[in-house]
Amino acid sequence: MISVAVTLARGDFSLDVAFEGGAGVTGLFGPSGCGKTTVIRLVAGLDRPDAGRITLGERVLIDTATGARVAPHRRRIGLVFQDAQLFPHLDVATNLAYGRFFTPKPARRVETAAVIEVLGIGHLMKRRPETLSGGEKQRVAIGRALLTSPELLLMDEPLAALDDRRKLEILPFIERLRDEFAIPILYVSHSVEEVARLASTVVRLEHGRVARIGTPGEVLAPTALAPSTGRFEAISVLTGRVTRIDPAYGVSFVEHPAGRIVVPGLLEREGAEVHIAIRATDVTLALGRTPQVSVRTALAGRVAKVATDHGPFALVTMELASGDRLHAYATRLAVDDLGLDVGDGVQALIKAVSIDERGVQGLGVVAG
Amino acid sequence: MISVAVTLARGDFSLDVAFEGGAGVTGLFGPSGCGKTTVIRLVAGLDRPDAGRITLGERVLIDTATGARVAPHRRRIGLVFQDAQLFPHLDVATNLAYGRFFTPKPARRVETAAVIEVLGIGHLMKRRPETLSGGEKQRVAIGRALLTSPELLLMDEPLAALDDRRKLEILPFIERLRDEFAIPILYVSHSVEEVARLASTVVRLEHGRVARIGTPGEVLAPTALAPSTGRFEAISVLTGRVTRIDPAYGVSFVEHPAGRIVVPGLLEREGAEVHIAIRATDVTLALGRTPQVSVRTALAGRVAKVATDHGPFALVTMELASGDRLHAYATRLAVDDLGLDVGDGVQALIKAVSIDERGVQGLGVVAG
Amino acid sequence: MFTSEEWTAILLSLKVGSIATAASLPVAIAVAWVLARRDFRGKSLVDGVVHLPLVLPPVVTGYALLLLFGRRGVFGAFLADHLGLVFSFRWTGAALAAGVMGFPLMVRAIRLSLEAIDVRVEQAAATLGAPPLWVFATVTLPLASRGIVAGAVLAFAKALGEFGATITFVSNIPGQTQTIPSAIYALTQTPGGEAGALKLSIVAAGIALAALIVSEVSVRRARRGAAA
Amino acid sequence: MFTSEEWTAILLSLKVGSIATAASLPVAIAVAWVLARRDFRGKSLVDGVVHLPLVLPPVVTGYALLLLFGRRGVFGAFLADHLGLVFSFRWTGAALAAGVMGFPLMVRAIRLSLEAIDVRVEQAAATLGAPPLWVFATVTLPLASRGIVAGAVLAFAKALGEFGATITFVSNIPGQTQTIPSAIYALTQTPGGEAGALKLSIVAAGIALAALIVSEVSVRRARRGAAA
Amino acid sequence: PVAAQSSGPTVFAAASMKTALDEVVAAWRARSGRAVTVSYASAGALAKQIEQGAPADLFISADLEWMDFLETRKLIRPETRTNLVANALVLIAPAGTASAIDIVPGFPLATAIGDGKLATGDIRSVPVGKYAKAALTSLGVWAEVEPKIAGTENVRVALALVARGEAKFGIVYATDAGSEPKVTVVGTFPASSHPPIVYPAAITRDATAPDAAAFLDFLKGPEAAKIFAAQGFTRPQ
Ligand SMILES: Nc1ncnc2c1ncn2[C@@H]1O[C@H](COP(=O)(O)OP(=O)(O)OP(=O)(O)O)[C@@H](O)[C@H]1O
Ligand SMILES: Nc1ncnc2c1ncn2[C@@H]1O[C@H](COP(=O)(O)OP(=O)(O)OP(=O)(O)O)[C@@H](O)[C@H]1O
Ligand SMILES: [Mg+2]
Ligand SMILES: [Mg+2]
Repeated sequence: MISVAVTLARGDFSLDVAFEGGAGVTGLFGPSGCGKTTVIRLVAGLDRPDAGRITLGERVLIDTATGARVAPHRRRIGLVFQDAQLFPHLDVATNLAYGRFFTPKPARRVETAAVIEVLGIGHLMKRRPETLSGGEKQRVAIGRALLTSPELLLMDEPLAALDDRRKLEILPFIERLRDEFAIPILYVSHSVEEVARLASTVVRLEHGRVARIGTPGEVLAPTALAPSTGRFEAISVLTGRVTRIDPAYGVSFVEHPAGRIVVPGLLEREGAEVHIAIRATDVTLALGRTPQVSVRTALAGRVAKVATDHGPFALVTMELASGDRLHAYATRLAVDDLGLDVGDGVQALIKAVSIDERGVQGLGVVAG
Repeated sequence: MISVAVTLARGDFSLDVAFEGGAGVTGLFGPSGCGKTTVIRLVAGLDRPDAGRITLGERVLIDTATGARVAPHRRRIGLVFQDAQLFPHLDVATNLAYGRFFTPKPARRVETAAVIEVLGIGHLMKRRPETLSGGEKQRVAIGRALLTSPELLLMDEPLAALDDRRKLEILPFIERLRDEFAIPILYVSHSVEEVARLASTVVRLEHGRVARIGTPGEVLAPTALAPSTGRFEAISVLTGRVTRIDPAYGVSFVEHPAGRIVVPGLLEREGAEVHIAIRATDVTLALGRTPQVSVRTALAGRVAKVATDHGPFALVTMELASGDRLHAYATRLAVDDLGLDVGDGVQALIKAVSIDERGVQGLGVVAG
Repeated sequence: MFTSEEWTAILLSLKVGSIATAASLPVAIAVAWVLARRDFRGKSLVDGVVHLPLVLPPVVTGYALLLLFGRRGVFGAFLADHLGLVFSFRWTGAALAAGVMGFPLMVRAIRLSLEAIDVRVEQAAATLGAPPLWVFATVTLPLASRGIVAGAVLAFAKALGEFGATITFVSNIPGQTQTIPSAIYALTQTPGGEAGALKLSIVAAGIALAALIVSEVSVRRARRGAAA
Repeated sequence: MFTSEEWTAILLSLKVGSIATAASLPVAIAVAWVLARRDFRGKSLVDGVVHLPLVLPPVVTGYALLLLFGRRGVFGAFLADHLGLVFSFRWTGAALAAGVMGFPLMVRAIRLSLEAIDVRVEQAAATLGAPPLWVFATVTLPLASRGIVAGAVLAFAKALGEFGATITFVSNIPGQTQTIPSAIYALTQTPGGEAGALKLSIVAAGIALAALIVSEVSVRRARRGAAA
Repeated sequence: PVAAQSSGPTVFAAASMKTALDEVVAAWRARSGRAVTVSYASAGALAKQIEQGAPADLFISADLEWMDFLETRKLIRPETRTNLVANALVLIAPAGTASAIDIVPGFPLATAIGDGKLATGDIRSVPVGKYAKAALTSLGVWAEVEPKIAGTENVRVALALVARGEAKFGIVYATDAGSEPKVTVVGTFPASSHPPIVYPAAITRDATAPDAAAFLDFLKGPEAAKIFAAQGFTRPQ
């Protein structure tokens, strides 16, 4: 459990944040320049807060009130820098191995071979960092941090330089770190899907202040009508239980009180509880009986709220049978055409193909 | 018109590419380490090919056969580096102004104020690069390159470090450079939407070779069933004509032979031809009459092909009335449930809200 | 406190040191740049020649200067006849000797700084249209400023202490070529001259310390300040 | 080709130069690190003291060494009595003089390289669990290797040319303290000694050139090679 | 290699004695089969080293001053002190540039130098310079000549300056002038015009080498005298 409560001033910028991160992934989310990297560096001990206290579990990492401070190398906190920061004089293999020496034997839980395999850097082992491409550097940096099997992992936009396919290969691995190895992670990303998939808590920073803390469903849900440019960031998170895994079709069925959700890929095991992130833009609303469409998931509920603004969009919030809320964006045109109003019974159609692997916990790369 | 035909060997990696870029944006697309940055550096003249020829319009930039070579500073080619590369000893304002001096007066077409405004860096002018956040650095780097009003602009993952909102603010500006100022752009990105929206030509690189060249519709369309992790990269591009702009609802109507497409936001002018990128994962297929759903766009056509594989997905290719092809991903489960087969008449439902501003030409930020 | 001869020596040392440093700086920058950035046959030899004044006993360097730049020397005669530039028995000769002796130190410091520069920043300047010389002036030089300042300080300090080559090349002529170290040397060769030598040594050390402090402050200010 | 006395001087110069360089390197690295990375009162003074051997005429430095490290000197007596380390009129004294004279050059070069290191790479090492000394040994030192090598070469070259301090401190005793430059000095005192002086100067230059080439190659190989 | 010579005496000798002394040492070695180690440096440096406990058995100075310096500090054995050789002070010019000059009180040296230079040892630190100053002073021309003096670090540099024609005249020892064909001696300073130019030798107080006295005797002996004479040295009065 990481607990942060610090202030720091730097020129015009001031940071004043307090939050706690649990056992899983805590997402740090917010616009460019809001202070994400600053927080990460404070937790790693690379900078000192003007005032405040950071604790990791029982350990006080820094407390300006008592003057207590643990040096960075004793914190056992791994850090993936936004800009790699590989050792330029060492080859990739030595970069990866650097921290291993300082990891107590019993704590060495992350296997080198698996990391190299997942990151796809096996062919780079003899190379110097200066000969690597941007994405290759970043992958090596991720590997280097993982291999110390840290007690907390800080990741600063680790996947930003990578293509989608590579991202989707690495994400399940990060989940394994979180679940199998129980390494808590503080994860900075601009990608809603990544955050929604990985994080159990999301901290939204703005101008050096915490704007919102909560589950991805709470923080990333559109509370008001977001500026239209932000509509892809709005998600709902539904929780259900896996009832059937169908290897023949390569899909899994998740039972939710409001209906059955079809998810692409084979979830880990039947009976497990899963969280599914659904973008508000991916939900289609249907009136009347379920139409004959290629969408296999239809959740029943009623319209709880319709928010409109000058923009083209309306944000429709549905209350599902379970009491869960599901958000859907539609054009105002559509809302008017359908005559949608609060209290109407509607069905939410959710395409399985639009459910991003990055948005479902415990879903590995779906075999092609 | 940029024309590249070069080879270069670097250790195990070899580059052997030939392509031409037109007046607009040419997208360079491909997995990490495939050679995108290498190509960009060759075009800028920062590295020399082992053999080959690069021309920009009439000008031969390099020709290893004749030994001709134009020095980088005479190429009038702007470059946004993957990792900013700001001048560490100069403040932001001086970084931005650096190239202006060398831009011939009549060529100075990009206004400083507009660039600073769009990039949101006005408050940083007096700062040194070392005090900037990752995203701030990248924005300054973009501004610095733009302000030279180059004859060709090379952008290497310029927006990767930025949050979605910021990206959506900067993209229209890049379009303005392309359209108003007629600056051709070679654009490296991992984002399909960005490439689809901006590029008229896409070059897909793999292992230092050109895997495919064509329009975004051609290159990003799934020709075969893509590995499922790549399904979000698959798009179709439809071309239509703006018939009505509805400021009240904040939407525009685009007429396509197969039906009317509702697009969020106000397109530039009625009568204009526009290209709309539609992700294969955003298309829902419907049988029978148009259902009562919140989707306002339904395009008629028939199933031309259904490709299935072991994975959960089927790629359904529709032939629209116009002869255009539209791709849709569905689960195999859905295809079997609906009994879809080649020759069946179907409707393609496309949610307006899922049409990304990044995927439509000429669409500014949609007012919230 | 000081005899007028001592004052003359102190002022002369300052003049010789400043001018030697200022005059050799551009040459040192050029040589350092070539050594840092270019590969060519005989590069090691050039590097070796640059280091010569360090390796040879100062007396030898002074003697070589005499052979080359004396009024009868190969270059000396030419410079005297065509440019009116006379070194022998003049303060200009002392400056030349000091400059030559400090040269390897200057070149090394500047070269180290040049080698530490990330060439991609220079490349960025080129893509913005800046011609090589402009890039050099506005990017390379400022980024190497630490090394340039360090080199200048080393050379200036060396000039304050240089003695063997100077006295061999231009002798010890009070008011013309008698710098602080020559004066100190003379005192050390006189029974009972220790006190005077100590006094002048303290002066030299004080001047060097002042130069050091000025250089540190200027580097620090350049890094904090806004633009170059 | 060489007289046995010349051979002795050449071998002694090599020994003195290598040992002076090797022995002062760790101290120079420590001092350079403190000057590059720490801020404290009196930092300028430390910096000034480091530069002293450059600023003072070598004769003064030699005399100071004689007073401090001579058999009757403050430290000299102590070291001789307690550690059995005698400097006066031994080759060890020549090495001490050479080391002291080369010290400011070494410190500067190393300091410049240390200042050019991006501390974030060191911070990365710390987040991987490496304690400060280990970071220093595996990251800082290798990244400063250019400066360390340059400093060592400068100091070694200086040792080859050092004369004034050495002859003042430990005299010019063949086989004991007569290094190449002292031998050259003696030759310049001899009518017709020029040829011999030239010969020895060429030897010194050759040794320095060899050291330079070795250093360049080692730096280049380190940069190309695999791991540190 | 030739390490163990330290068994023989260690001689600290003024550098200007090198040529002659090397020959004497060779002769001594041929005769006795024993080694002598000589350290050549400036007399001042050597005297201070002896003051600081240098392992010198014998000190040969280039002037009286530094020997007196040691004697007053009781660092030599006064009974062993002796003047080994003497030298004369001459005025030289580059070969073929000047005819003989009569060195008498008030002689027109300054006029002869014109806007050139007169090279000699540094008048404050180098013995030959001190003698030159004394001679010119006693001849009454010091004031006019002083501004034209180029003081060198040792006498050989002064000789070289004249030989190369950089300086119009020079004042050096007769021994040096004789060794350089590119200079001509245009006059010899009267011995009365300056303190006697003698090279004193003495055994140091802390001398340990058993041969030291024997070697000093050899230096004073006829074989050495022949060598000194061949180098142009004269016998001290
Ligand atoms: N010296 C070298 N030896 C071997 N391979 C090299 C060398 N230099 C570069 N490469 C390889 O060249 C390839 C192309 O690099 P480039 O930087 O162009 O990739 P990229 O497409 O820009 O990747 P990214 O998206 O990760 O930035 C990489 O696989 C890189 O490892
Ligand atoms: N010395 C300074 N003076 C003024 N402001 C500073 C200074 N150093 C940092 N800042 C500001 O602190 C803010 C936080 O920076 P930080 O690197 O934490 O941002 P970030 O959230 O990681 O952004 P990004 O997503 O762009 O990487 C930025 O706005 C930056 O400009
Ligand atoms: Mg950041
Ligand atoms: Mg790249």
